[in-house]
Amino acid sequence: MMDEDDFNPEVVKRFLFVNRKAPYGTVYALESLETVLISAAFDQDVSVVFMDDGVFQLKKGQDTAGINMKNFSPTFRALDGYDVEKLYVEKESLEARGLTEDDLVVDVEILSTDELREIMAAQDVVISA
Amino acid sequence: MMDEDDFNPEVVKRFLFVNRKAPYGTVYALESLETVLISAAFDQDVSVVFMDDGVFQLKKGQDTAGINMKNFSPTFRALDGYDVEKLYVEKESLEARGLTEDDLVVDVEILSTDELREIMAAQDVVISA
Amino acid sequence: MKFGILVNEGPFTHQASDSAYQFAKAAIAKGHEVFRVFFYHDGVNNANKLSEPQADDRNLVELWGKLAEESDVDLVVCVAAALRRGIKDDILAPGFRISGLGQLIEAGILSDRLVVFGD
Amino acid sequence: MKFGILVNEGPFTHQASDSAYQFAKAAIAKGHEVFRVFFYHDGVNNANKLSEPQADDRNLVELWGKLAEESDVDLVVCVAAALRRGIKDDILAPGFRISGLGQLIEAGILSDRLVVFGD
Amino acid sequence: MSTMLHTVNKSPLERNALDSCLRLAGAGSAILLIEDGVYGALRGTSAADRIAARVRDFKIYVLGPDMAARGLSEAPLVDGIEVVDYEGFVDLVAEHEAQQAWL
Amino acid sequence: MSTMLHTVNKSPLERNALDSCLRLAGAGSAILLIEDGVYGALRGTSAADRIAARVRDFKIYVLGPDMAARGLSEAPLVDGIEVVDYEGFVDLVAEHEAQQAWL
Repeated sequence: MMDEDDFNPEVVKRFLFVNRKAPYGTVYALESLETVLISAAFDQDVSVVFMDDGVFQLKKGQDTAGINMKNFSPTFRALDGYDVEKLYVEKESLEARGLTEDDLVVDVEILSTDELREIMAAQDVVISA
Repeated sequence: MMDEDDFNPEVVKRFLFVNRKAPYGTVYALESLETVLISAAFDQDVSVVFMDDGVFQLKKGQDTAGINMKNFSPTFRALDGYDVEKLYVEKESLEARGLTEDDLVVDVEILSTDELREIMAAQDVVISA
Repeated sequence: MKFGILVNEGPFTHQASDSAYQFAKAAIAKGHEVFRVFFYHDGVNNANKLSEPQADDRNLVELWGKLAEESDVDLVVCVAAALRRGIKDDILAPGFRISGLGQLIEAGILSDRLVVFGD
Repeated sequence: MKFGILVNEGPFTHQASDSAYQFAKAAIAKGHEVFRVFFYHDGVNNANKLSEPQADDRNLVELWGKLAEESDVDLVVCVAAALRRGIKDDILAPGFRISGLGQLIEAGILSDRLVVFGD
Repeated sequence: MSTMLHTVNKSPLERNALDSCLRLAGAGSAILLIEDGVYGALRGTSAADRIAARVRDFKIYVLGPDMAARGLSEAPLVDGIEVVDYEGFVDLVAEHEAQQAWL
Repeated sequence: MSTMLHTVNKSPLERNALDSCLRLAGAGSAILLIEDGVYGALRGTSAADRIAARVRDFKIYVLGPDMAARGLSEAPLVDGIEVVDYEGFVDLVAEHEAQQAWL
C-alpha cells in the first residue's frame, strides 16, 4: 500500500464533488469539504458543484455560536489557496432559494442548468454525500 | 429506578406512533415497530398512524431474501395479539402511492385527512422516527 | 414542569443530538426538570466514550455526561439498538446507562412532555 | 475491471452499507476486482467489532471482514471521521484498517470506477 | 383535544415534512421550524407561498440560533412568523399539551 | 464527454433527489433506481407522470431485489423501465464511464 505522501500518480482525472445538502442540519457539508481539501494534494482536476440546498453552504454571515457548532464557511475562501478554483453554483437552485451571487461567501461561477449539465457529464469520478 | 416488570402506572395516556418512512431504506420502520410492541406492555391507549411513505411499510408481498435483510412486515399482523388495535392509514397518502386497502398486509382503518387530523390532535405523547 | 427527551440520531451526522442538548440545557436553566433522555436508533452512538472530536469542536458525549451529573438527568441507552450498533458497557461513557425500550414508554408516562429529536 | 467503493453510512440505519456489500459481492462474482472500500461519515461505524445484531439479522461488520479476507478487499476507515465517532483500534473489526482521507482520492484515481453509496 | 406544538426540522425545498405538517396540524396549533426546517421561514424561496398561505391557520415560529448559524439573521421572513430562542422553544413546549416532531 | 450511470436511492414522494437527477442528467445517460428510489418506478403514484415524461430521454432501470423487498415484484411499472439485479447493476457501472449517486 502506498503512502499518501509518496503517491504521485501520472494520471490526472476529473473529480467532481457534488454538494446538495444544507450545512449544520447534517455533517455532510463539513466532511465533504474535508474531502475536497485532501483532493487538492493529489494534483487532479477538481471541480465542486453547489446545487439544491447545497447552495446554502455558501451563505454569508453564518454565526454558529448559538448552536455550539463549528462555523466552517470561512474554509470555502481558503480553497483558492489549495488551487481548487472551479466552484460552480446552479442558477436555478440559487433563485429558488431567494439568493443572489452577493449572498455568497466566496467567488463562484454561476451556471445555468444546461451549462452545469455539460460540466457534470464530463467527469471521471463523482463524489457526493 | 423502577423495573419495567414492576411498573404499573395508574395513569393511562394516549400514545401515538407516527410512521412516515418507507421500510428497508432506513431502519426507522423496524425499530419503531419494536417501540409499539413494548408500549403494549404498559396498558396505555396506543394508536399507530401510517402516512406519507410510511404506508409502504404495510405493503403485501415483501420478500427481502434478495437484499439479505429481515422481513418484519408479518409482525404488523401480530399487533392485534398485543391489543394494539388502532392502526390508521391516511387515505390521501395511500392514493398518492397508487395503493388500496387490498394492498395492505393487515386490517387498518382508512381515514380522510380531516379524520386523521382530529385523532392526531387528541394525543398526549407523540413518538415519531 | 417535568420533561422527557428522545434522541434518535448520533452525534455529528445529524443536528438532533445538538438540538436536544441545547433544549435540555435551556429547560433546566428555566427551572424545569429533565427527568430522562432516552437514546434510540443511532442515538445510542451518543454514549460512545471513545468519541474524540477535534479540539475546536463540541464533544456531545462529554456534554451529555456533564449535564447528567450536574442536573441529575437519567441518560438511558436502548439495549436492543445499542447491541446492534456495538455500544456496550466496555465503551459506555460516564453518566449513561443501558436499559430496555420500556424506559422510553415510561418516560412518556411520567413526564409532563416528551420531546422528540431525530432525522 | 477495478472498482472502488465509498460507503457513507453505518450499518442498520441506512441501506447504503447493505447495497454496497451486495454490489461488491456481485462484482467479485462476475470476475471484477474490488480494490478498496472506503468508509466515510457514519460509514466508519461499519468497523465496530462490538456490533451484535439479533440472531436472525445480517451482521454487516462480519460480512465485510469476510469479504476482505476471501477476496483481498482493502477496507479503509477514515481516521478523522472515525476519531469523531469513537471508532478506534480498540474496537476495530478484523479486516479493516484506519487511514487518511487521501485513500479515498487514491481509490478514485486507481479504480476504473468509483461507486458511491450513501444517504 | 390537546393543543399541539409541531416541530419541523427539514428544508421544505428538499423534503415533504413541512407540507405534511401543514396538511395534518390542527387549526390553531403552533409550528416551530428548527434545524434545516428554518429555511421554511424565508421569504422569496419557491416554498414561501405555501407557508405564507397558512400563517393565519397556525402560529408559526422559527428558532433564531438555527437561523443565525445558517447566515439568516437578517434575512426577510414570511410575514407573521416569529423568531424564538431555545428558552422560547422550552416555553412553547410547556405551553402546549404535546409535541409532535415531523422528521 | 462521459456516459454516466446515475443512481437514485430516495423516494420521489418524499424528496427532490430524483427530480434533480432528471434535471441535470445528460441526455442518453442511464438512471438506476435503488433502495427507496425504487418507488419512482411505480405506475399510478403522484410522481409517476414526472418520470414517464422522461423515459425517452434516458434509459431508466430499477433494482429488482429492492423492489421485491418492498413487495413490488408484481407492481406495474412506468412503461420503458427495465428491472435489473445486482449483477445487472455491476454491468451498468462497467458499461458507463462514471457513476453519480443522487443522495
